[in-house]
Amino acid sequence: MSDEPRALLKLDGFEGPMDLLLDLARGQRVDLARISILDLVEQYLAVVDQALRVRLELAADWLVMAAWLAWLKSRLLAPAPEGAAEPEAVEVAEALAARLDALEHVQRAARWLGARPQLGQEVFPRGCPEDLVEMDRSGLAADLPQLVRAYMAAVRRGSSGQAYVPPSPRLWTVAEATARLTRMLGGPLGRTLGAGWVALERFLPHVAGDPAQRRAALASTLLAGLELARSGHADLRQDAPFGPVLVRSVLVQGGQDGP
Amino acid sequence: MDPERLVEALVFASAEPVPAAAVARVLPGDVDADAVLVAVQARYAGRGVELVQVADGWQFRTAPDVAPLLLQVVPRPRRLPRAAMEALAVVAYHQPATRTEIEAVRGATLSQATMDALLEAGLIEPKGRRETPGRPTLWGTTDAFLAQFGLRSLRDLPRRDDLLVERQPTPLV
Amino acid sequence: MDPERLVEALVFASAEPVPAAAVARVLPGDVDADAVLVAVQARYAGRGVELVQVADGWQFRTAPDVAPLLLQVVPRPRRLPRAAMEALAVVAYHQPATRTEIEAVRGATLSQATMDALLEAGLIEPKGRRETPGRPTLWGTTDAFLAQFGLRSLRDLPRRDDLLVERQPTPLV
Repeated sequence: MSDEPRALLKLDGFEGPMDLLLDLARGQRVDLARISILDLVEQYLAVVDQALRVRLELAADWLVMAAWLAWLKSRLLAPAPEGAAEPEAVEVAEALAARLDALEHVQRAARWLGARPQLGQEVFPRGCPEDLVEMDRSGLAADLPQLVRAYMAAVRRGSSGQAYVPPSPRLWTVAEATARLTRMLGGPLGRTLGAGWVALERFLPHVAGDPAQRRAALASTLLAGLELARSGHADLRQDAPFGPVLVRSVLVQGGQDGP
Repeated sequence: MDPERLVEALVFASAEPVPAAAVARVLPGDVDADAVLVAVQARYAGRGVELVQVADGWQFRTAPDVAPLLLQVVPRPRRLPRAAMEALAVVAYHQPATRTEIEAVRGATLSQATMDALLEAGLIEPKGRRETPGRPTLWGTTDAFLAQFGLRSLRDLPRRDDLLVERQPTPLV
Repeated sequence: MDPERLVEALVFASAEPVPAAAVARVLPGDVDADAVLVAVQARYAGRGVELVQVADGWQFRTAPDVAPLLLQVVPRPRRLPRAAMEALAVVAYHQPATRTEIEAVRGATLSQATMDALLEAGLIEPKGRRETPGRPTLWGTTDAFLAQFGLRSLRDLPRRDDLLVERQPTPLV
């Protein structure tokens, strides 16, 4: 009974039934080519049996191996009659021994590899490699076929029906500013203001973000204000240099009080 | 353990320059890190690789006189962006052409960046001005353009008519 | 220019093994690259940094005995677990091998974690498929595998018999 915990403990450390078999074979302390398969089978079945007594669940592959080994044991003890369809038990045992031999080789190879100085473990490469390559980007990757294809693509797009119109930035003209200023001073805004002074900026049209368009609108509106002042339709005033320019309607004062 | 061997390996394997203080931490307490570093530096003096002191520590570097000999120049030709290639092709076939004319053929505006790219590559050059209002610059291709595309002269360009077959109206099925 | 300095600098600059052919390219035509490499190797023998021949190339590496002290400063990735080392050994000796073949030799299933570890470390790579039903992927080792374990080629792996004879056969009692 004292064997039980040890057997279970061992089972957990194995990478599967073959690993256990190989360990048991090594325990026989003989050349792998000369191990007693029968002894090995007995030992494996004993370990699995002990493991099952302690805990019921055991991965299927352990049980499959146990069943197969039990079959092998029975055949080794009582060979099938000559000419039976089943493979010779001795041949099966030899195949098992060969598999154990292959596994033994792999485990030794793994240990051999593991014992070598490994890069990044025991030996290290240059930590900050130096780049001795320089890219020369001066050349141009372009050939005649590309040029011709580009020309064809350009011409096709150019003649694809949409007439090309060079875009001209929409700038607020003096005429437009004059019309707007006149209309607004005479309209509801002008009437609300009466004879009061209003900052000229309030008559600017709504212009989207473009600073050039904003400057153009400001300049046009100022010129429009000067034009109206010259013709006597409005008064302009600026109380300080760079201060706000104020405008006042003369039309309203002149008594044109709406319809 | 020979301190010089240790310092050699430490500086070699580090991804960053190694400060003398970090060297000292690895060496036994009674060993002078600076002295060891100077000794290693002397050992590598005149070799293909040298131990140098940079701002934040010590580092191996290719000897300055060897580096140019090992420098490998790899040609990585640039590609022209599509817009530049098209503008170049239009100039090639329609030269001398104004910027507005190039835009009209392509059916798209021509950005200053595209013009700059062609100018910088030396593929186009000004060829006087058109005597119309605004006197716009006329553009033409250069000798470098011919060389780039393996042409002896502009007459070697494939004929326009051979390129552009009149588009047939698609038959209605 | 002293060829040893050139070769030293070229190999030292790279974190990867440098093929002898690349070394030959920086040397004058009449200089034997291998002879120079061997001379440089001799110069560095026993130093903290050594010149070794791995994976069809030459690489400077720290000497293995310096590692314990270096590890105070240089970070070290986790070692591969036993299952991964064994799977790697199967691939190394039986390549190209399918996953099923690897599992058959080991007598245990190959977990996804093990595959991932080997792939992430760049130690194995797909080498086509076996033309059997299901066309399973074939796996082989990489140059990084050779470099990792300091091997010049797969021929440097010990022969099967050499691995097995180290065990003394105990006479049967």
